[in-house]
Amino acid sequence: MKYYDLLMQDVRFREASTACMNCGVCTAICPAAEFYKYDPRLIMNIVQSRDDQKIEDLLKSETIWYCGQCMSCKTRCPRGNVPAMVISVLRRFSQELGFFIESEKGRQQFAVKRTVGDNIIHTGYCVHVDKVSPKLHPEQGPVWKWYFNNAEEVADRLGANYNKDGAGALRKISKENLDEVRKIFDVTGGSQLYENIEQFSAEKAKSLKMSIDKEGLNNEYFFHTYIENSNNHQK
Amino acid sequence: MNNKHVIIIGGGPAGIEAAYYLANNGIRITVFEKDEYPGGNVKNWAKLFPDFGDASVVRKQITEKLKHDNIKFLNNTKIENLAWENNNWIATSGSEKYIADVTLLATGFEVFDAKRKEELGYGIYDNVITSVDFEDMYKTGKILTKEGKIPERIAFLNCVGSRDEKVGNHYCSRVCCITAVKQAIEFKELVPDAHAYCFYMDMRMAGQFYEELYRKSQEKYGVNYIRGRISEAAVTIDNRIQIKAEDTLSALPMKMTVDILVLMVGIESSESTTKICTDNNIVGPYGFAKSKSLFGMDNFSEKPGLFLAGTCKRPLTLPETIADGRSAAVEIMNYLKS
Amino acid sequence: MKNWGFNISKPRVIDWDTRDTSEYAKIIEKVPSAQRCLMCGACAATCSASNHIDFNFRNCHLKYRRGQFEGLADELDKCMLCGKCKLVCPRGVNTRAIIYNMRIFLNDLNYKNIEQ
Amino acid sequence: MTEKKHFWNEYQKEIADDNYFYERSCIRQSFFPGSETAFLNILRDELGLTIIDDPNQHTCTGIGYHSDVVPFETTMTVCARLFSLMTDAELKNYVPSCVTSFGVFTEVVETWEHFPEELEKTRKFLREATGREFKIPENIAHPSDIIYKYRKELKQKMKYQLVNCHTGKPLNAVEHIGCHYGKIFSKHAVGGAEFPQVLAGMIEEWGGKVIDYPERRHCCGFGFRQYLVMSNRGYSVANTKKKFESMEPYKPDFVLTNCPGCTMFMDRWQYTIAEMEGKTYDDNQMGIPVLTYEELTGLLLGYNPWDLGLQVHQVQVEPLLDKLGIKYDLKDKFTGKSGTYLGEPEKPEYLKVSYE
Amino acid sequence: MNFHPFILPFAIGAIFLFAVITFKFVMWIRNLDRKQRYFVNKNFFSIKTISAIWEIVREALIHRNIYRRNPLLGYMHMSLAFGWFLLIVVGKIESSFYAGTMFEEPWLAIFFKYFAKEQHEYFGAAFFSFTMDLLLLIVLSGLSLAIFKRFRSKFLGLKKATKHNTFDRLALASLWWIFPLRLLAESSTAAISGNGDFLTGSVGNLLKALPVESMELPLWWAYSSVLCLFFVSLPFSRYMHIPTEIVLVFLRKWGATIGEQYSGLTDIQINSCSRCGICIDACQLNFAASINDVQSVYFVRDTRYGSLTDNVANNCLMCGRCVEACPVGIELTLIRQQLRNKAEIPGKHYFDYNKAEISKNKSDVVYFAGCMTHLTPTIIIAMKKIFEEAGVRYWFMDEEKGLCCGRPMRQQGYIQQSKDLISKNMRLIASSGAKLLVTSCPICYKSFTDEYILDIPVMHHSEYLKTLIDKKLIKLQKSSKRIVFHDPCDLGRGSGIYEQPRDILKQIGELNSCELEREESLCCGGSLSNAVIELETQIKIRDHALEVLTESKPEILATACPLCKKSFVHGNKAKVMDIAEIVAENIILQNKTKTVIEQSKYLTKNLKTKIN
Repeated sequence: MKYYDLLMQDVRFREASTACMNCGVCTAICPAAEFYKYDPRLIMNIVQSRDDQKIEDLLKSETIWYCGQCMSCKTRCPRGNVPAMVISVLRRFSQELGFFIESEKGRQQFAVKRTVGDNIIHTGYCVHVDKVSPKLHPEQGPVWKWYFNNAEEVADRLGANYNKDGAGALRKISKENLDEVRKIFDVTGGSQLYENIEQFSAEKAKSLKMSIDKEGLNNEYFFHTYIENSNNHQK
Repeated sequence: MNNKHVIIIGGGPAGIEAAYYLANNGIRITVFEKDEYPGGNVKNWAKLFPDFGDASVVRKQITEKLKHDNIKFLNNTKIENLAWENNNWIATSGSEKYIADVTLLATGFEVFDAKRKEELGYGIYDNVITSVDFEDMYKTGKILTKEGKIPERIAFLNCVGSRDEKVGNHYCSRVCCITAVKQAIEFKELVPDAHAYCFYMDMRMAGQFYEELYRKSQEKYGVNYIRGRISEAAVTIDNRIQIKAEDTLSALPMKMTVDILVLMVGIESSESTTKICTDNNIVGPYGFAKSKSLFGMDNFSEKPGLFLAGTCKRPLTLPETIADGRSAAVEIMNYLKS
Repeated sequence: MKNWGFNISKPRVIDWDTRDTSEYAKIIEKVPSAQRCLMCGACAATCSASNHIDFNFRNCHLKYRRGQFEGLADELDKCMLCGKCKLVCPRGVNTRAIIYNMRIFLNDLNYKNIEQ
Repeated sequence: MTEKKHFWNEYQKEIADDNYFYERSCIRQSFFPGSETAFLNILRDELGLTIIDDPNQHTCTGIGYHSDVVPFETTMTVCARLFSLMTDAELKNYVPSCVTSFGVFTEVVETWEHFPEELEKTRKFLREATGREFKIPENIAHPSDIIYKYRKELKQKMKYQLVNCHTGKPLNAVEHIGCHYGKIFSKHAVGGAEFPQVLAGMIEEWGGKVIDYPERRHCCGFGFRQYLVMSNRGYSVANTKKKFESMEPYKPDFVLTNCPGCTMFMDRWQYTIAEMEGKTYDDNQMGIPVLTYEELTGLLLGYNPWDLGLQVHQVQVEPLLDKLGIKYDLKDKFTGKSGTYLGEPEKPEYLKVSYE
Repeated sequence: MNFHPFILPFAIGAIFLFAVITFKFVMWIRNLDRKQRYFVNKNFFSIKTISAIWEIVREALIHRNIYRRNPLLGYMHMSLAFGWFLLIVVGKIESSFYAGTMFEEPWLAIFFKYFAKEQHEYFGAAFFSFTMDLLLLIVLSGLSLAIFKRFRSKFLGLKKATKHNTFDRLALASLWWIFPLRLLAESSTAAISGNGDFLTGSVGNLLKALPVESMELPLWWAYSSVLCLFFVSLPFSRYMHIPTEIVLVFLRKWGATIGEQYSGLTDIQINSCSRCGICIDACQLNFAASINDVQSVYFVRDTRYGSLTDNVANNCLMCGRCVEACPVGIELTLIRQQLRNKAEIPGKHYFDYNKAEISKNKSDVVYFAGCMTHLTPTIIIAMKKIFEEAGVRYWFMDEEKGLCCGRPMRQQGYIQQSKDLISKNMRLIASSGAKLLVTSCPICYKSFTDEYILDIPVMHHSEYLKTLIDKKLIKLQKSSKRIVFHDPCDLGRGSGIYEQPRDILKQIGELNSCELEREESLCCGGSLSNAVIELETQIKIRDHALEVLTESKPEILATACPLCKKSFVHGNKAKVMDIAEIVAENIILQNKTKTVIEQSKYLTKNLKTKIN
């Protein structure tokens, strides 16, 4: 009952997990189930079986990383379960326990941390024009490239306050504010989670003999997690 | 006994059966029916499961029993209030007051309002209908889409308004599974070349010949049963219905376009049941009337002289309802004697 | 051509509007009892082969029903045709005949593919 | 099709009248900064309402939270800090620009309601980290809610209608609601989760026709970590493709969204699908324009399309502007703030663009 | 030279027949498989050849078997076959005497009466004349019976007659006309030249009323033409069985049997079928389930004419009742087996998943319960009890993760897969180092004995129990229970084990017999070999079998096959028990068995949870 108790510590898990009757309504409208080897109903089943081994396998599996967190399942479940939320909790513990590096999709958390995670701490934005480089985002297209290269001119024409003090879109977020955010991360366990991800990823990178710098994206392991695709996720 | 007066609220199968039995024993009965005609929900059905008996014949048999000297039948009379005053039951309808020694509550059920399950599009999309609509259509001898086309594909979805926390009904309505089987067969008999699909979570075939009928529907009529609950119905450009469910046996999502989607609506407590029970403090879960005890005291309420019969207590099939009316009559007889 | 780093995923959904149901009609013709299968899984539970490996007759039957033939022939090769499943079926479905006929039809399908 | 019954009237939510605290969206600011500007302008100039844009605000961490690198406790406390800014400004009505933020805030507030110990924990964390205190907002509304609320007032001021000026017929609009707007808590959505009325109400009020296509409620495919990591993007694009395949037969004139992410994805993925598979979902290979509701409102009010930021859409909006009868200056399109011409973007291989 | 053009049709027909038959025989014999050739070479010059000749005389000419079954039918066949044969032989001798040489014109004997018009005096002329007329009469009597049978087959004890195809009808019609025409032709000549004996002479006298002169030649022409027609249609009709059967008898006597693959012998057996339809009467599908278009006779016919359908090939219980009944001795089930064979995929390996562990401890006996026995766990419990009580060191080979014996695969025609299973099982059996293999399932038993190459003997548990009892390793108590024993197909007809189980049962209770037993015993309907019939049909077959078996109202219906037990256990008032269970129940316990009972309980529990 070890892992189940652990999951129960998360308030979201307590709220999101009631008895499942296997009707499949969640999977029916799940965008991830349509494109990945994924069935939220089965995840609910495993979790509610309270079987430690099965839950551990789940925490190490690819399957918990497929969810796109659209929350469609929440709307429909006739028993009030929220598979997406349960998955979020599973992901949290997978990262806390270091199980995420066991799966290809789990390892990507490193890439997410180095991009979005670090953006939050360093810029105060999850996503910022400057961080969406056309190199990492070919799908953004030529217009984006044009915008990216002329960011200040274009953004400011559209009323932004690009990288400048004061209010407005794309303003520079002041050091005081960033410090407060950072402190919140320290106090609430956010920084700890970042550290966890870094630490376990570093171990994995070592075992794969890949470089992994303290920071930034220009290292082998980042690109490995960002690009690696076994194409083994559909069937 | 002859001076005793029993009022029965609800002129459906349970109420009429009880009235008939009591009247035969020389008791004066007044039956109140809020609609114009007696017979309750039986009028919604064309044929009855599991033997495809003609519902109108059965309904006639039931309502014939009202023609009894001791029975006074008041239609279009809705009891707005029922109260225990001076050792009598007083029922109020408009300005009229009725005094009785005993009241039998036989207020029946209402079908679930499928509009509340918005994702299924009832009332929004033309070709999403309920099982009651299906019966109406079946009475005309044809099952057609809104456009008047003979459907090539029809889907039945069980548990609409039952076993659903989101609409507040945790219970199973018991009759919908077998109704779906019955209607699928009826449909296949009308349109043998069409495909009928039935979406279910469990097939609850807990009645005599239900399972046999289920099997027959598979073997003889080729009805497809898909385990999975439909999550969403949407309309396509040609006004057909696209449904999504998980084929839980394959553990894969599935989608299908059908001409008609039939929602097997569940049983809910009727408005009058909930109102009268709440007023008299005998309301049970989901607004149904609460009986004193399931075992032996099922026709008793917590109130003296207030008896319960039929689907005002819980979902019941028609034979069960009729038997329950008779059983309530026996209890009332005993009560009046003592 | 651009290096996108990904391809557009293909849907896994069973699309009943496009799937091939005619193949299953052949099975029903050969084994009419297939129609009354409840998918209870008693067959899969008793299976001698699934005692060894992850082989599930119910799934195979269902896949065939749903027109998902990919990889099914290889999957069915795991069956030893011992017939235990037939004896435990509560609906008296001739499961062994279903497997046998699926194998035959699937091989036909394969040959067809080779010709193309 | 017969006229649909409007059940969603029962699902009206409470939207504050005035005095809003505005919280900017990371994606909106980065990809469509003109929309946020337009929204503030519309509220202030057209409707004469008060809305505060606080310089001390920062991300709500929603994207990090949903891609699971930020713990829930952290997100709650970050949200609490944003609430404290609102509290400092003595406001009670919180308006997050982003749908994900909107979802996060509603989720956080609901959690605090159901689990008061979590609220206490958050207060403690915030105090410990920043010394701040906060009040829970009385009203959380998405900017699209506010536009919806004032759609009739705005209509009075509009110069254009959602009508094809050549044929006089209403324009076919696909509305796409961000998943986190209604799917998490349907009671917080105008019209509920299944038939959200927030955008449909605007379109219908302003003369357009809403298309009800089968995949209307399907997610655009963002999927947070599914888009953020390159190798997962196949999932993301496939979902958008599914939506476009489903809407194609209805021949929509444009797509309207209320979620920053959805706007961007439905725009960019059309380009990607076109380049990868040579397929567009309109007749003339130019794609279907995807607008934010702010952009649409601004356009109909007669704002300069290039001040609204329509030039940063990959799928060109000019065909739509032509249908609406809106005049535009192409020279102006690629001009920066300083008034200098910035040059044209490159042309995609398959998706047609025209810079003449 | 005795010649007339009317002999030409006959000559052409005869040459054609000879050529076709020769060609066919050569092809078939060339296509014999290695094993069959081996037997031919080995036994060609041996006493077996003589015994074959005797059998041919006995069966092909005299039809002793049919005679035993039905004297009238026997006479019919005999008169036609043996009578005709003698007509030819005696006629040949007669014509040789007439010509004074052995090398007279070959057709002389056939048309002797025409050419021997003048009353030549030759040795024994009167005797021959009489004999020939007598023989003709015998043949004609047989013929009239045959014609009668065509229309009233029940009279001759046949319930079902098979339908004829075009060649059959042609051959039959010409056969019917040969002898009447011969009679008429000879009689007309007799009327003209007066050379007839009692039959031809008297008929000739009658013919004198007609213009005999102008009739004579046309009749001889007709006789010759009909012969031609018969000869030409024969190789393509069922009457091909006449020459083919002769070859078959030789081959059988020499020891050639049907193997795994289709061979020349299969063709010979198929062509040896006279389509008498006896197999239809023997078939339970016919008399218990009213399916009467798939029986062996149709199977053989369709195979011969290349129109075999899936239904006919597969709708068979393979119970072997038709094989027992077949007067020609065609190995019908084995031929079916061959026709079911599927193409092999070179180099493909199946069942690699087998992770069954080889035996760790040395043991004396390997016990292989079989898949089906795992569905009747009481048999396993009984066997365990018996092993323990007898103090046998045994290894339960398929206790946890058994593989199928391979026979069901084989019966469905998957030879390669079957061999794969067999090799895997053989490895396991060898690993045990045991001296004996015991199995509880007759299907497995048949497979082990027929398909496996094992160093150790194989016993079905009924045989094994018999030896245990004989060696006094277990002691049984006698009860007064009335028992009927059902012979499982693969144990009885399949493997010839009839006595051992009966001996055991006699020691335990009162063994009653039933109407159809031993070779004639019925199939329980549960046969795995039939991939066509459904449960409803199986139940019909089962119920019919049960009716026969429980005629004497026994208390226990004993069988020795888990599949039969599983079939019979439903829908039956008598208690159905496997022989092992009966033995285990009536064992006189000596010591150590208590622990075993506990083990058995544990096992049942395990099995239950497994099944649940």
